[in-house]
Amino acid sequence: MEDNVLLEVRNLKKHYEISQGIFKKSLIVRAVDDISFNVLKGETFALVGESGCGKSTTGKTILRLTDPTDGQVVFDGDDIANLPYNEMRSLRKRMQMIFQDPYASLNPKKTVQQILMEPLRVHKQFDAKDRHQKILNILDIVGLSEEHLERYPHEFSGGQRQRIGIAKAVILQPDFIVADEPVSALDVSVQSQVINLMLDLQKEFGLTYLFISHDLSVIEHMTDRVAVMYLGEIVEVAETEELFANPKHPYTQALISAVPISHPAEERERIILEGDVPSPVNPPPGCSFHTRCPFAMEVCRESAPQPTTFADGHTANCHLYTKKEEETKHVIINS
Amino acid sequence: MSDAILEIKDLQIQFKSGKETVQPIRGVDFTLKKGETLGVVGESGSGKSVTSLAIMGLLPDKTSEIISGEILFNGKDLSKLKENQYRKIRGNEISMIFQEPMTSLNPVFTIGEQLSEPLRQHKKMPKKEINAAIIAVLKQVGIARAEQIINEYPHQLSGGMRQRVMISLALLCQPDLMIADEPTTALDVTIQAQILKLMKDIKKKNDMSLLLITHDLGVVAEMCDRVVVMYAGEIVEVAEINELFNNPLHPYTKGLINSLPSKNTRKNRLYSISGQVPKPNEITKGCVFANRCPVAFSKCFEETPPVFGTGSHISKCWLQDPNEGEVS
Amino acid sequence: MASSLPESGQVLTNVVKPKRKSKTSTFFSNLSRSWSGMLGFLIITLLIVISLVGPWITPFDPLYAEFSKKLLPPMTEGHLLGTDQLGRDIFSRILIGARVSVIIGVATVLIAGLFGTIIGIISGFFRGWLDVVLMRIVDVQLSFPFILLVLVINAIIGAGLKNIIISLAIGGWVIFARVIRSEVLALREKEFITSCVATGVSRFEILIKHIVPNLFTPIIILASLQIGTYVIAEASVSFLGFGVQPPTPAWGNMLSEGKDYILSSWWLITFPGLAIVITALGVNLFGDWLRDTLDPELKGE
Amino acid sequence: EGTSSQDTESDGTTDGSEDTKDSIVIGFESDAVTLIANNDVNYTTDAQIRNIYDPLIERDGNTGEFVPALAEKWENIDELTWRLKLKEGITFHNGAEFNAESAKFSIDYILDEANQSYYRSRWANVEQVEVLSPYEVEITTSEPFPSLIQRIADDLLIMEPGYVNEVGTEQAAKEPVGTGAYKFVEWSRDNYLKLEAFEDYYKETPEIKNLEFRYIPEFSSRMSAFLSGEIDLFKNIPVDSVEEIKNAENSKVEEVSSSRINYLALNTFHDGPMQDEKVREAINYAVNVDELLESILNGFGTKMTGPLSKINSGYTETEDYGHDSEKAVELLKEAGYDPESLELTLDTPNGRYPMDSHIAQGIASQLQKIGVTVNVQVNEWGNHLEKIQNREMQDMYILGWGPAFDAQSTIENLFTEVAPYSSFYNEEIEEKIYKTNALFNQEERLAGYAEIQRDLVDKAAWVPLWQQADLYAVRENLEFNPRVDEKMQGYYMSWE
Amino acid sequence: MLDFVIKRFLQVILVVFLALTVVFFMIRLSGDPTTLFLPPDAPREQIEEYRELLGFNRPLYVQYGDFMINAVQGDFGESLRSHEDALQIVLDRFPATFQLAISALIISLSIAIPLGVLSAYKRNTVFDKIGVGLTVVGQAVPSFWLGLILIYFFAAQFKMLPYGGGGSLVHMILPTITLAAYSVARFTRFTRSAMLDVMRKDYIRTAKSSGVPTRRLIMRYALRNSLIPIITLVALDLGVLLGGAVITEVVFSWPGIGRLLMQSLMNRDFPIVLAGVFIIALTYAVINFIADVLYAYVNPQIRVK
Ligand SMILES: Nc1ncnc2c1ncn2[C@@H]1O[C@H](COP(=O)(O)OP(=O)(O)OP(=O)(O)O)[C@@H](O)[C@H]1O
Ligand SMILES: Nc1ncnc2c1ncn2[C@@H]1O[C@H](COP(=O)(O)OP(=O)(O)OP(=O)(O)O)[C@@H](O)[C@H]1O
Ligand SMILES: [Mg+2]
Ligand SMILES: [Mg+2]
Repeated sequence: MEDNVLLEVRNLKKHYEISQGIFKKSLIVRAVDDISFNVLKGETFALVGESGCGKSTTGKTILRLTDPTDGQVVFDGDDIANLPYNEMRSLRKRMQMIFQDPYASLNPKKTVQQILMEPLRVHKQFDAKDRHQKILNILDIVGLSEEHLERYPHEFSGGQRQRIGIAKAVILQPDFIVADEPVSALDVSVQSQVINLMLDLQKEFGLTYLFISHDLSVIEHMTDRVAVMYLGEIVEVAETEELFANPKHPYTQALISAVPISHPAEERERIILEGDVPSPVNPPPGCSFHTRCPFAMEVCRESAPQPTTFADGHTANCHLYTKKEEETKHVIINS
Repeated sequence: MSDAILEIKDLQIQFKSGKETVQPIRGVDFTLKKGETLGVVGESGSGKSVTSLAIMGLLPDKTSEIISGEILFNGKDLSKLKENQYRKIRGNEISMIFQEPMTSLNPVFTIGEQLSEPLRQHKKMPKKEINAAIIAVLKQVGIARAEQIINEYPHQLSGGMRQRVMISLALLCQPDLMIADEPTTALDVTIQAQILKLMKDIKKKNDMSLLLITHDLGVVAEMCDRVVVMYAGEIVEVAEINELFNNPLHPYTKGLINSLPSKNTRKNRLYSISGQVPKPNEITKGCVFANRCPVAFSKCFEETPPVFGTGSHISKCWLQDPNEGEVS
Repeated sequence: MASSLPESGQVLTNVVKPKRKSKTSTFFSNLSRSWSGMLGFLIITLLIVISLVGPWITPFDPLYAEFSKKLLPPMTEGHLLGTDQLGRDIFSRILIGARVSVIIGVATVLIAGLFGTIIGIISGFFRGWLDVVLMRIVDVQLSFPFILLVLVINAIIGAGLKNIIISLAIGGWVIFARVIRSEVLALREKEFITSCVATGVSRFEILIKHIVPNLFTPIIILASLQIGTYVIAEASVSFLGFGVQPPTPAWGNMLSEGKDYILSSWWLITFPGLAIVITALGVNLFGDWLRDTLDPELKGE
Repeated sequence: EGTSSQDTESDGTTDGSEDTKDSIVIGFESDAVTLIANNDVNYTTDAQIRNIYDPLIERDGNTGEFVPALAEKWENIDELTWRLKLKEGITFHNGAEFNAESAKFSIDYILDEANQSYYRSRWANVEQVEVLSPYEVEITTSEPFPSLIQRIADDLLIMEPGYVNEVGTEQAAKEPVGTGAYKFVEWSRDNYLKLEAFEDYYKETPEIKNLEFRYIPEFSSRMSAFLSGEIDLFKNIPVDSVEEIKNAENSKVEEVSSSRINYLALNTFHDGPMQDEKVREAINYAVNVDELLESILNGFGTKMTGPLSKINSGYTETEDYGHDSEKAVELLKEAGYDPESLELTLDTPNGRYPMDSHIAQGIASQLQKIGVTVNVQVNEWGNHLEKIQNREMQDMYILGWGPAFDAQSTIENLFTEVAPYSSFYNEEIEEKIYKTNALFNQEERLAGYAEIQRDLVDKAAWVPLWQQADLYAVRENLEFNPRVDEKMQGYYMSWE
Repeated sequence: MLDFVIKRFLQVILVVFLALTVVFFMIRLSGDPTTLFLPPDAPREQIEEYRELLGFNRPLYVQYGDFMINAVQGDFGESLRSHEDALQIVLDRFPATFQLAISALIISLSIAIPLGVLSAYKRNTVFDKIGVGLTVVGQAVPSFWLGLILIYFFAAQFKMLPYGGGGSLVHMILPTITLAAYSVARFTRFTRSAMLDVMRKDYIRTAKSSGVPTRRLIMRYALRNSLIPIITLVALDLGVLLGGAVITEVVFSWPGIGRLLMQSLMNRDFPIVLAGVFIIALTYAVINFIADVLYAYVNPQIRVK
C-alpha cells in the first residue's frame, strides 16, 4: 500500500493570526490543527465537515497556496511544505485546483483562450501551434467549443464557467487535483453534469482527487475514502461505503443522520446536535466535539482522544472507543 | 375549495430595468390548503422568491409590476391592496422567513428591538407584555438564553441562532400562513436538521399553513404535504408528495429526481439533464423545457402546453395530453 | 478522445449568444440611456475640443490688450461676453482658459493617479512593513485639509502652471493610493488570483497580467471624479493669488483679476465662474455615470 | 483748554448720534502687525498707530516738507551731531509727561537689538542719544547721516518709557500709550481697532471722537462695506472703480499725487540686451507711458520723465524720451538686435501697485507692436522682492519706490551697485552719487543730484513711469484731505 | 476601548509631527524671509545681521532640531513680525474659524439629512431629480465665487446683510452659507445614496415584512443605519470645512486662522505658519478621533469587540 501513496499529510497545522492592534495580543485561529492522512494514487479522497471546520484551508495548504504553520505535505516524495518557491512553481504542473465559486475564480478581464493558455505558457508546454490545438482539445472534452475561445467569463452560465475552471485545471494533465466544493454553487441539474465530467476525466487521465464538500450525498456517490473534519481536526477516516454504513464517531453519526431523506416514505432516526460549532479561535479543551456530543463523558472534557483503528484503515478519534467496554454499548445504540 | 388559505391564479410578473423588461413569472397557479405544508421546488432563477415576495407585497414598487393574476388570501385579493392595508397583513396574518439569516437582521438594533416591531404594529401591547411575549416565543424556538439575547446584536449570534430569531419574528403574531424562502440553504446540515425539526414542530403546534420554498428535493421530501415544481417562471407540475416521488409526470421533475446522487449507482455517471435553465429573455414559444427535454417532439417547440391531469396531480407537458397517442 | 464524453456537444444548445457589440457602441448605448451622463460627456467633449482648437477659433487675440475697449459689457462691439479691464475679449480668454483647465485637470490626474496607483499597488500587493509605512504617510496626509495643503505647497514652491500641477498632485495622490490599495487587497483575495498561484504563475506576472488590468475600472472612475476637484482647487488657489499667474488666461486668475470689478462689471467674474461650474459639473456628471455603470460598489468614496 | 469737547462728553458719545456724527470707520486691507511703535516697517501698521503715537517731526500733508510735531526745532551741529528741541507741556494718554527721556527711550528702543526692531537697519549709523536737558536731545552718528531728519520723521514715534517699562513690551504692543490724538480702546485681531479721541491732545481735541479701523482684505468687500455705509473711508480704489464711487450717493473720491513712484527697471545686472544702452533707450522710446497712464490708470498718476518726481526735494527737470516706435526699432537694429526675434522677460508683482500686472501686460502689448516678444511673469510679492534682492531678475521688472521725498535716499538706494532696486549700475554715476551724498552744502548737493538725474536719463537707466495717485473713497460730508505721505490721521478729519 | 484611544492618540501625534516636519522643510527651502521684514533701503550688512539674529543662517538641521525641541514644549517661537507668541496668535483666531466651520456644519447637516432622506424616499420623482441636480451643481460651484456673488447681491445690491467681518450673528450669515453650500450638496447626495443603499438591504425587507409602516421604516430603521457612514463623512468634511474656511475667511474678511495663515504665508512669517499647521492638523486629527469613537459607539459591531 505504501508505494501507492501519492500524497501524505503529516501533522499539518495552519494557524491564522488575526491582528487586534498594537496593544492586544492577536487572536490565533486554529483553522487546521494537526491533521494527518494519505491520499492514494487514482483515488478520490473526500474531506467533509461543517462550514468553517478547515476544509478549504487544508486544500490550500496542501497546494502551498498558503504556507503551513507546521507539518509536512509529501507529494510523490517531495516535501512541499519546505520546497523553495520556484521549485514549487514547477511542481504545480502536477497538482491543480478546482474552485468553488465559478464566478470568482476566473479573471473577468481575460478571454477563455487567455485563461487556458496561461498554464501552458507558464509551464512552457508545447509550441504555439500545439498549444492552440491543446486548448481546442480540452474545450471539447469539457463540452465547450472553438467559438467560445474569444468570450469573456461573464458571457457564460455558472455551469459553463465551472467547466472552464475544470479545463484550466486539467489542461496540464496533472496527477492530482484539489476540488474545493466544485459543485455546491451549482444547481441540481447542472451539478450532475459537472460531477459526470469529473468522473469522466478521472477515468480518462487517471486523476487523483482531493474532493472537498459538505454535501454527503455527493460524497457518498463519487468518493473512495472520506475524512470527516470537525473544528480543524480530522475525527474519522474510512472508506466511503464503510463510513456511511458504519459511522463510528458520534459527530459522523449525527452528520449522516442529518442528511435529508431522499424519498418521503423514508424513515430515519435523527441525531439532532445541540448548539453550534464553537469558534476555532478558542476551541474547547479535550475533545473538541464534547460541547455538542450526546455521549460526552468526563474524560472528553479533559483530554483529546487518540485515533482508534478499526478494520481496513477505518480510524476514529473518540474516547468511546478508547475504553473497550463502552464501545460496544454505544455502537449498539447508534447503528 | 373553501379550505384554501392561499390561492394564486395565473400570476404574471414583469420587471423593468432601464428600457428592457423581463418577465420572470409567466403564469403561476397553485393553492395552499389550510394547515398544509406546500413545497415549492425549482432551480435558481425559476421564480420562487419573486412569487413569495409577490404574496407578501414586497416586490420593489418602482421596477416591478404584476401584469395579471390574483393572489387570494382567505378569499381576499392581495394584489389589489393598498400599501397601508397590506401592512396590516404582513407579519400578522402572513409572515415570512428569509434565506439569509446573516443579512436579514438589522445590525444596529438589538434582537429585542427588532422582535418587538410586529407586536407594536399589530397588537398594540404595552411594553412589558411585549417583552414577555418575545421571550416566550424565543424559548419556543429553542433559545435558552432568551432574556439575554434580546439585548444582544445580531452579529453576536451564530447563523443557526439568527435563523431561530427570524423564525420567532415570523411567529410572534401567530400568523395563519408562514412563508419560508429557503430557510436552511445557508446553514450546515446539522443545523439544517435542527431548524427543519423546529419548523415542523411549530407548524403543528400553531396550526399554521406553511409555504416552504427550496431547491432541495430532500427538504421537500422531509417536510411537505404537497409540492409545486417550478421551472423558468412557470409551474410544470403539482402533486402530493408521495405521488411526486413515485410517479413524476413532467420530464423535468423526473430529471431532477433522477439526478439525485442517491438515485444513482455509486461511482457511476449520474443521470443528468443537459443544458441549463434559459434566462427570462431567451424564452420563446413552445414548452419552456423543450430544449433540454430528452423526449421533446416537434409540438413541444411549437405550442405551450396547457395544464393536464386530474385531481391533485397535474403537469404541463404535452406527453400528458390525453389526445396525444404516442408516449415514448 | 472526445468520444468518451457523449454529452459534450449537447451542452452547447443553450449557450447564450449575445450579439457581440463593440466596446464603443456599448459605451454609447449605455450613455444614451442616462441624460446626465450624456450631458457630462458632451460638456467634456466640448471642453476637450475647445482646448485643442482654442487658438484657432478665438474671435480675438486673448492676450491682446485693446485699452480703448476696456470693460465693455457683453454683446458690444462683437465681444460676446464683453471685455476685461485691459480690453481683452473675455470669450476668447475663456476659450483659451479651457486649455489650462484641461491641462491642469488631466496632468494632475495623470501624475497623482500614476504615483498614487503605484504606491497603492506596492502597498496592497507586497504588504509588510512597506505597506505600514506608506499607509501611515497616507493617513498623515489625509489628516490635513486638501485645499489648505495645496495652498501651502503652492505658496512655498511658488506660483505658476507647473507648480500648481505639482502641488495639486502632491495633494491628490493619497486618494488614489488609498483606493487602489484597497482594490488590490480585495483583488488579492479573489479566487482567480489564487487560481493563478495554483497554476504556477509568477508573482510578477500575477501583478502585471491579472491585478493591474482589473484596476483600470476603479482608476478611471476615481480619476474622472477627481478631475472636477482639481479644476475647482486650481481656481481657488489662483483666486488667492498663488496659482496660475496672468497673463496666462486661466479661469481662476481671470476671476482673481476680475474680482475687484464685481460691483461695476459683473461679467468679469460671472463668465469664468460659470465656465468652472459647467466644467466641474460636466466632469462630475460623467464621473457619476461612469461609477454607476462600471462599478456600483464604489459608491460613496 | 479744550474749546468744544467738554459739552459733548456724555455716555452717548461712543455711539454717535444721528445728526452730529462724531465717529468714523476706516476700511483697511490688513491689520496692524503690532501696536507697539518703532518696530514693524509697514505702511498698514504705521498708518494706524500714527493716530496713537506722535512723531517728533512730521511731514506737511500737502508738500511733504518737514514740520515740527513733538519737536519744536532741530539743527545740525556738525556732520555727526544733531540737536532737537522738544515741545513742553505735552502729556501721554496715561498722564505721564513727554520729555527728552521719552525721545531718547524711543530711539534707544529702535537701537536695542533685543527689541528686534526692523527699523534698526536704517538707524545703524546712530551712535548715541543724549539728553541734554529735559526738553533737549542730541543725536550722534558714527558717520555723516544727512537723512537723519527723514528717518526721524518717517520712522520714529514716541513711546511712554514709564508705561513700557512697567507693563513690558508685550503688553505695550497690545495696549499702546502715546501722545497721539487718539487713545487706544480695543483691538480685535484681523477684525477691528477702536480708538477714541484724546481729550488732552496737545494740539486740540480731535473732532472725530471715535476712530475705528476695520480690516477687509478683499477690495470688493471693502467697496460693498463702503457702499452700504459700514465704512466711511478707504484708500486704494482701483482706478476702474473711481467712477462708480463718484456716482454712488453720499460718496466722493479724493485724489493726491503720492510720493511713491513706479518704474520699469531695465536690469543691467543680468547678462542680456539690457546691458546695452541702445536697447535701454529703445525700450524708453517704445513704451508709451501716456497711453498706459490714460488707458490703464484712467489718468490717475503723474507722469515722470526722470528718476525723481516733482514732489521730490531734489527734483530737476529732465528731457522726456517720448514715444517713437520707429526710433526704437532703429536703435535696436543699431544695437544688433532684430526686434522680431528679440524676446524679453518682464516680471511684475500682482496687486502691490495700482494695476501693476496690468501695466506689465500693457507694456508687453506695446513692445509687441515693434515686434519684440515680451513674456510677462507675475510674481507673488515676496518672491518678486526676493528675486530682485538675489539678483535673479531677468530683463525687466516693475517696481515702485516710496516715500521718495528726498533725492539722496531715492538715488542712493536705487542706482548704486549695492542697491538692487533699479538693477542699473554705472561706475561713473555711482562715484558721483557718493560724492554728492557727502556734500553738506545744500546748493552743491542739489546741483550734484541734478547732474546725476540728467546722466541717468542719458544712460536710459530705467523707464520712469509715474507718481502713483492715491485714491480714496470718502463719505460725501467727510472733511478729508489726502496726504502725500499716505497717512490717515483722524485728527485732520471732520464731519461737515 | 482604552488601547484604541491610546493608539489613536499616538497616531494623532505622528500626524502632527510629520505635518510639522514636512512644512518646516518646505517652508525653509522656499526662501529666506528676512528682506521682507526690513525696509527696502536697508543696507546689505544689516540684512545679514538680521538673518543671523533670526537664526536663518544656521544649518537647516540645527534650525529644525531647535524648532522641534521648542515645539514639543508648546513653543512655536515668536512671530517674525510682531514678536508675539506665534501659537497664541493662532489660538486667538481659532474660535472664529471653529465657529464658522461648526455653524456651517450644523446648517449643512440640518438641511442635508432631511433633504437626502426625502430625496431617497421620493426616488425618481421630480422632487428627487431636481434635488439630485442641485446637489451636483452645488458641488461644482467654487466657494469663493459663490461668496463673491452673494456679496454682490446681498451686501452691495440689496444692502440686506453685511459684507462679512467678525462680530454679530448677522455677520456670519453669508460666510456660513458660502461655506455650507458645498457640504450641503455633498451630505445630501451621500445621505440619499446611503439611504438608497440601506433601503435595498435584506433587513429592511425583514422589517417591512413584519408590517412596519414606511415612515417608521425610514425614520427609525434606515436612517440609523445610514448615519453610520455619514458620521465618517462628517468628520472628513469638517476638515474640508476648516480648510475651505481659508477662502471664505478671505472673501468675507473673517478673522480666523485661515486668513491668518494666508497672510503669514504671504509675509513669510514662518512661526505662525507652523503654529497654524499644528493647530489645524491637531484639530483635524482630534475630529477624526472623535468620529472614530462615535462610529464605534453607534456601530454595535465594533463597540462590543
Ligand atoms: N485568511 C484567513 N485569515 C484568518 N482566518 C481564516 C482565513 N481563512 C480561513 N480562516 C478561518 O479558518 C477557519 C477555517 O476556514 P476554511 O475556509 O478552511 O473552512 P471551510 O471548512 O472551507 O468552510 P466552508 O465550508 O465555509 O468553506 C474558519 O474559521 C475561517 O474563519
Ligand atoms: N428586482 C429584480 N429585478 C429584475 N429581475 C429580477 C428581480 N428579482 C428577481 N429577478 C429575476 O427574476 C427571476 C426569478 O428570480 P427569483 O429570485 O424568484 O429566483 P429563485 O427561484 O428564488 O432563485 P434562487 O434559488 O436563486 O433564490 C430571475 O431571473 C431574476 O433575475
Ligand atoms: Mg471552504
Ligand atoms: Mg430565491
